[in-house]
Order: sequence, then C-alpha cells, then structure tokens
Amino acid sequence: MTALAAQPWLAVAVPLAVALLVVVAGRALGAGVAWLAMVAPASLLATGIALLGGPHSGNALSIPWLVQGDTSIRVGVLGDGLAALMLVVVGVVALMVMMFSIGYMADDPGYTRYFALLALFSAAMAGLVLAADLVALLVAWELVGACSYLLIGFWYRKPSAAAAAIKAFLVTHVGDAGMLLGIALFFVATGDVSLAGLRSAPAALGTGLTTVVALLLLLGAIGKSAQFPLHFWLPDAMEGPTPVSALIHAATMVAAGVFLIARLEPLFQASATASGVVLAVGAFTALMAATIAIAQSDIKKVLAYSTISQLGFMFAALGVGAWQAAIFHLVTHASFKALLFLGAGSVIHGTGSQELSDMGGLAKKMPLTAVTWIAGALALAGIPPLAGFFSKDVVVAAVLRGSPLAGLTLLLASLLTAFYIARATRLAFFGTYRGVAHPHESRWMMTGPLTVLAVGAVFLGAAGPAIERLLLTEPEPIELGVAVVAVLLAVAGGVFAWWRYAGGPVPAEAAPVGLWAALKGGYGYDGAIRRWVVRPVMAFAGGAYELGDRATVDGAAEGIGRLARRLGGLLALLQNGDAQWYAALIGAATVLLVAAALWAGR
Amino acid sequence: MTGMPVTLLSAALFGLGLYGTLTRRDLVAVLACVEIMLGAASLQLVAFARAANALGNGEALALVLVVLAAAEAAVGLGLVLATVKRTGKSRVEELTEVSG
Amino acid sequence: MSATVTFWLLGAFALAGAAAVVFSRDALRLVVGLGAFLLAVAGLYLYYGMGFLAAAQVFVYVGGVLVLVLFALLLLSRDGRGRLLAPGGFDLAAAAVAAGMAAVLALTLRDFRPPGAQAAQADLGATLLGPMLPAFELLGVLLLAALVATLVIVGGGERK
Amino acid sequence: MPWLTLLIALPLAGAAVAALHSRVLSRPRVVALAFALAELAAASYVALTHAHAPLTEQLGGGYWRLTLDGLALPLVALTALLGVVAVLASWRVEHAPGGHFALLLALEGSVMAVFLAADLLLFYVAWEAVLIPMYFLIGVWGHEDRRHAAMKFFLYTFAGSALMLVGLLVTITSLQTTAMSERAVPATVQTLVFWLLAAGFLVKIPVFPLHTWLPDAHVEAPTAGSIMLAGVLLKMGGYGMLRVAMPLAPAAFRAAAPILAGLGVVGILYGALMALAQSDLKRLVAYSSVSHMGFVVLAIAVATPAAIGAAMLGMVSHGLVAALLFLLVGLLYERTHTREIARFGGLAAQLPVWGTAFTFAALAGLGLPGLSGFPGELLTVLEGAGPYGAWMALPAVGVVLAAAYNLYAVKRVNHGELPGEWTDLADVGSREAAAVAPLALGIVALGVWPALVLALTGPAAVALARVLGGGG
Repeated sequence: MTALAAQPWLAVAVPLAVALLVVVAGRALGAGVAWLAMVAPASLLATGIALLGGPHSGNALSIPWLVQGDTSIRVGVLGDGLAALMLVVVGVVALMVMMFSIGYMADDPGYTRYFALLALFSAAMAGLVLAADLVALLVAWELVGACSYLLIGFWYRKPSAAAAAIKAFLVTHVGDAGMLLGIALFFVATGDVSLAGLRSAPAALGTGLTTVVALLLLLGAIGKSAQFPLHFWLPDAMEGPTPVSALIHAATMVAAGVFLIARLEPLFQASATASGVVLAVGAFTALMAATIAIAQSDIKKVLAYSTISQLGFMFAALGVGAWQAAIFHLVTHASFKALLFLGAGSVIHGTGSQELSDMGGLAKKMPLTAVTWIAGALALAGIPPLAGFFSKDVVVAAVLRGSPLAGLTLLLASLLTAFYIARATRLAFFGTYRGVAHPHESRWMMTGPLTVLAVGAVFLGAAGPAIERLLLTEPEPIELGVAVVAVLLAVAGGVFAWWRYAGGPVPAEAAPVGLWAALKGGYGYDGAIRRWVVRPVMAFAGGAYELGDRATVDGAAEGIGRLARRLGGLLALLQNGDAQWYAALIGAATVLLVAAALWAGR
Repeated sequence: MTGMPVTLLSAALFGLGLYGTLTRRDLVAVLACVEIMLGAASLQLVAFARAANALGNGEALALVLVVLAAAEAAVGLGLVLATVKRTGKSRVEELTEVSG
Repeated sequence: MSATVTFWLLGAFALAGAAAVVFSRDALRLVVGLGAFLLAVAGLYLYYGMGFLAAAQVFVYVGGVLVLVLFALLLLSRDGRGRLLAPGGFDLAAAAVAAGMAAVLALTLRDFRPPGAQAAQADLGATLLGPMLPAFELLGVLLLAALVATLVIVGGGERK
Repeated sequence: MPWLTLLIALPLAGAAVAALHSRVLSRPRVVALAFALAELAAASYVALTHAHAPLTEQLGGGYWRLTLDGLALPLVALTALLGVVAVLASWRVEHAPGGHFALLLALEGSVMAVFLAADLLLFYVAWEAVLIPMYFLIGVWGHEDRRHAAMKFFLYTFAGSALMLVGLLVTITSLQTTAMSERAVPATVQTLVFWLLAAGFLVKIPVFPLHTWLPDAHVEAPTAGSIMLAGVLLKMGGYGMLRVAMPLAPAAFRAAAPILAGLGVVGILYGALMALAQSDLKRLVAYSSVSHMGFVVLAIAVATPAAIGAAMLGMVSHGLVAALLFLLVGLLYERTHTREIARFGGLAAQLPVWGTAFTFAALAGLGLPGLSGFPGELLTVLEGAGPYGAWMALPAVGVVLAAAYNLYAVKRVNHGELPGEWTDLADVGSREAAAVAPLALGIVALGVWPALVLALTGPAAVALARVLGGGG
C-alpha cells in the first residue's frame, strides 16, 4: 500500500497494461476477460486508498516530455487528497459498473472490445485526476473523451449511436480547443504548465490575463461537464450501453469539469468575472436541465438531464468558491447517479425498453432493483438522512451565502429534481405493467453492484466531514434553515409527482403541445444548434469547396493552363515539325539571350 | 596565336556550321555541318588551353569532344540510314513527325 | 611571323572547307570540303602543340567519320542532292541567326581569360588517367553505347 | 563506409535491378521488397549509430556533398519506412510491375538524395529527379483521369521549382559556392532569394492557394504513389524551408514570418473545411493533408527551437498518419473499386481489422493525445502563442474541424448498416497487416514518446533558430 502511495503513476500504468492485455488475450480468455479488466479499476481503488492513508506529498513524478531548445514541457503525476478521493470514487464506480456489465453485456459480440475500452478509460481517468500539470491533464482529458466516443458509439450499427458519439466528441472538443488555447496563453505568460504554477499564477498574470485563461479553461470544463451552452451532447450520449452511461456520463468523466475547476480554484477566485461566469452557468444549467428532465419519457434521458442539472449544482458551488462542497456533492452524486443508471440498466435489461410508458409495476417483478433505485431516488431528491441531502445542503447553503438569486434558483431546481425523479419512480416501478416483455429480476452480478452503490447512496452523507477535512477545510455544520426549506420543497415536488402520475402516464404527454413539448424537446436547443451552427458550417464547407476551391482556386490554375494551351495553339503555328526551324528558333533565342546578357553586363 | 584571332576564326567557323545546319536540306549534309560546329568548338577549347598553359586538360577535353563527335556521327548516320530505309526520305523538309 | 602565317593559312583552309560543306551542291564536293576542314583543324591542333590530339583527329575523323559520311552518301545517292533554299526568307533569317551567333560568340569569348593553370599538367596521359578519369571512363561507355545504338537503329530499320 | 551515398545508391540500384529483373524472372516485387528492406536496415543502422553527431560525406571532390543531421535523420528514417510500406501496398500491381517497382525505388532514392544533399546543385537535381518517377507512377498506374492529374502535378511543382532554380542560381552566384552552409546571402538579395526558394517549397507543401494539384494527384495516384506523395514528398517542401530557404535568407524570413504563419493558419482551416465537404474518401484524406501541413507551416513560421521541433514532429507524424490513411483507402479500393463515401457504411462489422485501423488512423488524424499528431500540434500552438497570441484560436478551431471531418468519415464508412453489395468483402490479410502494423506502431510510439524525434532534432533546431535570430 505504501508502495502505491509513493508511486501513484501505477494507477495509470496498470490499467493501461490491463487494457493491452485484454486486447491481446481477449479471445483466449473468453468471458473471463471481464475479471482481468477489473484489475484496472481495482488498481485505481487501491492507489486511492493508499493515498488517503499515506502522505500526500513527496510522491510527485515529473518527466520531460517535449524538450527542445529552452522549451521543456514536462508531464507528471501528483497524488494529493483530491486525487486520492477521485481515484476512490472512480475505482469503486468503475468496479461496480464492470461487474454489472458482465451480466448486462454477456451476449454482446463486442464483449472484449467493451472491457478493453473500460480498462483504457480507467487509465485515462486516473491520469486525469493524478495529473500534476496541464499537458498531462489535457492528454488524459482528451483520452477520456475518446473512450467516451468509442463507448457511445459502441453499437455502431445503430445510426443514432454513431451520430451521438460524434456529437459528444465534437461538442466536448470545442471545449478542449478552448482549453488548449488557455494552456497556450498561460504557457507564454509564465513558461510553465504545472497546475501548481497555475494555482499561484494570478499574481504573475494580472487580472485581465487571469480572466482570459480561466474562462478558456472553463470552456473545457463546460464541454466535459455538459453545462450550458455545451450541454446538449449528454442526452444523446445515452445511446451507449447503460453501464457506460453510469460510469462515464454520470459519475466520472462528466465530473471532470468540476474536478478541474476545483483544482484551479485560486485561479478562478482571483477573477470575479470568471467565478461569476461559473456561478451563472452552474445555476442556470441546474434549473434549465431540471425543467427539461421533468418532461422526458425515456428513463435514461431523465437521468441524463438530471446529471446535467446536478453538475450545475456543483458548478454553482465552485462559482462561490465552495469547492470542497462541490467535490462532496460530486462524490455522493457519483454514488447515487451511478446507482440510478445501473438500476435503469437493470430495468431496461428486464423490459427491453427505455420508455417509461412501457414500464410500470416493476417493484413486484424486480424487487431488489426497485429498492436500490428508490434509495438512489431519495438521495437525489435530497431527503434526509440519505447522502444527497447532506451534500446538496452544503452546496445550496454556500451558494445562498454568495448569491441569493443563484441560491433560490438552486432551491427551485431541487423542487423540480424531486418532481422528475418521483415521476420516473412512479411510472417505472408502481402502477401496473404496461410493456410486452416479461421482466424478471436480474442476476446477482447485476444486483450486487446495485446494492453496493445503494449503501453508498444511503450512508455517504456521514462521510462529509471526513471528505472536507481531506480537502483541507473545516467541515461546516448543517444549516438548519436551508435544510428544512430544501427538504420541504423536495417533499412537495415528490408528493405532487406521486399524485399526478398515480394513474400511470398522463395521456397528454404522449402527444405534447405548448410548454410541455418545448420541455420535452429541450427547448429546441439541439435543433437550433443544428440549424444555426452545423448546417451553416457544412453548407459553407460545401459551397467553399464547389465555388471556392474547384471553381475559383482550381479554376484559376486550370484556366492558366488552358490559356497557356491556347497561346500554345498560336505558338503551334511556329511548330511545323521542321527540325531546322526549331534549331533556328533555338539559335535565335540563344543569340538574343546572350546579347541581352552582354548588354546587361557592360 | 591565341586571343582574338583564333576566337574570330572559331566563331566564324561555328557560324558557318550553324548556317549550314539550318539551311541544308539533306540529312547527311546537316550532320556534316554539325561536325563543323563541333570542330569549331574544340578549336576554341584548345586555344584556351594553350593560353592557360594547361595543355593536358585542354587536350583531354578536346579529345572528349572528338570522341563525342565520332559517336554522334555514327549514331546520326545510323539514324539517317534507318530513316531512309523506313520512309524512303532523307530530306529534312519531308520529315515533320516531331511536329507538336 | 611564320607562326602567324601558318595559323592564318590553316584558318583559311578550315574556312574554305567549311564553306564548301555548307554551300556545295555536289555530294563529292561536300566530302572533300569536310575532309579539308577536318585536316585543317588537325593542323591547328598541331600548331598548338597537341600532337596526339591532331593524330586522333586525323584517325577518328578523316579515317572514321569521313568514310562513314562517304558511305552514307553513296548508299543514299539519289537525284537532286543540291541545296534548296527554304521558301520565304528563312534562308536570310538563318544567315542572320548564324551571323548573330558568330558575333555573340566572338564578343563573349573575347574577354574570357581561362583560369590560371592550377593543375598545369601537361601530360595528356596523366590527365586522362588522373583528374579526368571519370570522364574518360564515361567516354568508353559512350562509345560502346553509340556502337550498340547504331547497330540497333540500323538493324531495327531493316526489320520493319 | 560511405553510408550516406549508400542510402541513395541502394534504392537506385534496386530500381535498376527491378527494371531489368522483370525480363528475367517474374518477381520484381520481391526484388523491390528486398531492396526496400535493405534500405530500411541501412537507414536504421545509420540512425542508431550516428544519431547524435551530424554525418557528412563528400565524394569525388565536386558537388556530391551529403550531410545527415537532426533535421534530415527523422525524414530519412520515415522515407525508408514508407518505402517498405509502399512496396507492400503495391504488391498486387499487375500492369508492368517491373516498371512500377523500379520507379518506386527510384523515387525513394531521389527523395533520399533531397534529404541528404548538402550542396545546392545536388539538392536541385535531386528535387527535380523526384518529379520524374512520381509523374510516371501517377500517369501510368493511376486511375481514370491520371494523365491530367499527372500533368497538373508536374506543371505545378515544376513551375515552383523553376522559380526555386532561379533563387538557387542567385544564391550560388552571390555566395560563389554551391555548398550549403550557415552563410546567408547578402541582405540586398535576401528577399528575392527567399521568395523564389519559398515558391518552390510552398507549392510542394502545399499551401493555399497553391494546393489544388494535391487532391487531383492523390485521387488519381496508385496507392503506393499516394503513400509516397503524402508521406514523403510533401515533407520535401517543409524540409526545404528549414534546410535551404531559412538559413540562406534569415532576415527575409523574419520579415516573411507573419505571412507564412497566415498561410499556415489559412491552410489549417481551409484544408479542414474542404475535407468536411468531400464525398470521395481519398480526396478527403488529401485535403486533410493540406490542413496538417498548415500546422507545419505555422510551426516553421514561428521558428523557435521548439517550433522547429514541432514542425519536424508534425512532418513525421503526418508522414505516418497520411500514409496509413492512404494505405487503408487503397486497400478498400482494391476490394470495392470505389472511393465514394456514400456507398460505404458499416464496414467495421464486415472488416473488423480494417475498420479498427481506420478508426485508429482517424483518431490519429484528429490529433488525439497518445498518438503522433498531438505533440506536434500542441507544441505548435504553445510556441505560436508567443508571437501570435490570441490568433492561436484559429488553429484551435482547426483542431475541432479536424475532429469533425475525421469522425464524420469514420461514421459514414465504418458505422451504420452494411450495404448489401459489400457482404462478401475480405478483411485485411497478413501481408497487408504487415504494411499497416509498422505505421500504427510508429504513430503510437511517437505519440507516447515524442522525444524519439525531438532528441534527434534538438541540436539542429537550436542551431537553426540561432541563425535565424542572429541578425542575418
């Protein structure tokens, strides 16, 4: 254990080796390949635990990666408390997800590919949280994105999955490009790319450049964490296998943006503009995504928008400087959201459908799934004494202190959160079964992880003080007033939904009109992006190709060629095939040229 | 005798050869005129070698030219023979196949 | 004095021979003119003290090329071997080009001072087998190629 | 042992043997492979033994001056590797294979001479010599419209190199030597010399708007031709800038740097947009080359030691990635006889190895970290932000567009349902995999450990930057 604490880079190297091994030995091992792959998250977990107990310094590793002239760009890892916590979270969730996947993906022809990618993802995620500098971070950042792309498009024969994969990668890549630019500006200003340097950078950079760099890095965080205005890729990402959604698109990768800003909190707090933007983006996204979630008919879409909304909560906390609160919420959210996704996966596995309208009454047919789901739902809604209650309370209280308007926005979002999760619970697990398949409880390989995560969702709230101490801050007591209001709002939202959907789906929602249609369609944001960004770019590219490249640039070149040929046609009159005529021309030209040279050289 | 006189002589010989090359109408004569141009060139070369007191170099170069000329004559005449055999024409104005 | 006379005498011979080649209408006169020209040039080589070159000139040209030309003329002997003026002013234009060429050559070479005799190797053999060895070897290859090429060309013509 | 001469002579000898061999036996491809492998072995040996000190060679006392330093070595190694890949890629050439392989090896030898030349005349001769085999490879073994494409390729690059020749002549007369050195031409002619030389190099790279020969040439070229064209020939332009134009005219280069940077950025964006609009897979890859070489031009314009290193990284990386992409497109064309993207789809299911390799190549093409494109692009943007600051947002946009066209291509080719006409396609065989594997390994190795190139280029890049910075 102490060895792991001293060599945290092993948390990257071991999963990488595992991923390779899975690829190489996949066929030989058959179904057992999953157990090999589980070594990857286990190594993350072990490293994380070792780091939690061990010393948090002296384990830095930094190697020169790009060296030329005076420029030396190093990449390195550094295992501190935050990294340790993230490693544990990623390790546990990944381990549970892999175990769940053994059952979920059992009959899939791409079984080996799936587990290789998950192992690779573990490596990249470990690199992301352990990164000691921006270049290592960017490398890991884009690699998790690539894993996400490959896993969303895992069922590549489905056109919708292929499209969703591209969309996810491109939208997050917009953020990555901003991040790249931010790193470049910071590097030029200080000649440094280390995170430590960036944390102490504001003094060196000055306010203006600090704001610019922080905003550019924020763009990357917004893309990865699916915040407005780059939030619209996450719902589509649900095309991937559900365990992937649980791991990457709920618990770990999408939280990377939160992690990044938490890492760089001094930078953001040095710029009022940057932290203000973080707060505004977070609060707005929290509310907006919650409103969309209430109208979704697809159980995974509900959870997707819920994830966006909860990440907005975390961003809002980051915006007011309460980064420990944000990380606390990140940890509890990872637990209960992964639980909800896996629960949804279990349900989808049983019913063969993702539509809430095809479910109903599953509590009787899938009791263990139902119980664990409800634990996750209560945690998400913020009902005490479950985990979500504690972490959300810290977040909302901190935001209220920093900005009452944002705090109220979050409270409103809490109400909606309770409403949509109660709606989903009621429609899926209660009432009468409306589907055609014959749902049954999943095997223990799938329910086991659910149980583990449910334990986390129930009890992690108690870990709050320990987490905050780990992150080097004094735990704050529960603010009773905020807690009471939040719980009351949550209960109100939940009860209203329970009553509203008592009789199964509301028929009007099947053919939505007006506001409900807008909510269900995510305010038409997707279509607007397609219409105002994607299509113009494609049309511009097509037009530029036809009119610009072919007609103008190439046309000019070919035109010169044709002109030359036509001139050549005139000249061809000179070319009568008489060799002596040619020789005479050559001679005359030589005489003229030499004469010119003689004249010039007088 | 170096310098201007030999330059004038070789230039005049070269001009004559060029004129013949351009105007003679049968291939063998054209070749003969080309030989005259080559001879003029190597004459100048030898004169330069004399002037530079580098006899070995100049002589060697001129020798190279002589051999080149011999090779050229052999191939050229061979071509003429082949052309005549193939087309029955040995007159330049009848041979316009190199026309673009 | 006598050297100058020798030079101009040989020069006149060369010019006359060249003129005969260029202007003669008769095939035999052409051959004689060419022979005169080549011999005169060989004489000039001798005048410059390059005995071996002169000998080579006589052997290769007079013994080789001239005979070749003669053969060719005999083989191809047909009517109207005489010179024909090209239609239009081509003849005049060619004369102008040739005169211009002679003029620019004379003007260019007039001021040319060959670089000083760095090597100063007077021995032809040493030169050929020394610094000029690559050129010498290439010449051998060229001659061989020319031989083969001539055979192929003439032979190829027969087969057609 | 005159290793550098050997590096040039070996492929040329191979070309001669392959050309003659076809009359005697019927296996010119075996001869070609043997010579290409021998060349690779020789290049590897030289690279391993002389990596840290420039190697120079002069034969015959004349213009045959060769040198192998940090700028040449990565490209020499790349050329030797791609030579083998190109031979493997054209294994099934049926039309006049002797000529094809002879030209391929002749091309390799001439390119080697370009990279090794330390004499301006030799450089020029080798530069032009490259044109000839390439012209015939496109013109004889190309696809439908090959004549036109070959002529266009020839005329474009020939026009450029004619200007380059004038530049070289001015240089030679003003320096009174043909040897390459760190000596610059006099200040009065620097601007003239720089732009004359750059004209030749920029056409070859190519930069907008001198690029339109490239897509046509690529589309019509046979697979091996495309591999050599994209993998090696384009690098001659960047190499020429670094080796010839910039040291000869440093002051003029400094004045021209913003223009070059602008050309680079335009190339990045323009090439990416054009690639996005393509319906022909090979044309798409061709335009992506324009985009990638834009990064190289940008890095060259920045011209700090690290930027020069980035340019070299970018060139080697593009050599590997573009070669892999063209190889894969060629393998697909061999099977389907079409390059029309719209007719593909779902190939990942039918051709798992091919599909995986294609996705891999596309990810490398979009500059994914861990693969070879990333370090060069990262270093370019980091170094470029110094002189050009926020303008680096434009290459960053180019990075997004690169992701778009690459993944869009993967989606349309690899994903979705397999059209009925392709249900009997055979996957990549072992001979083809042998061509794919070294490229893929190289891409990963360079992406993980870019010092493979940077360690070689370091001293040369520092020296070049010093010449450029040092007041002419």
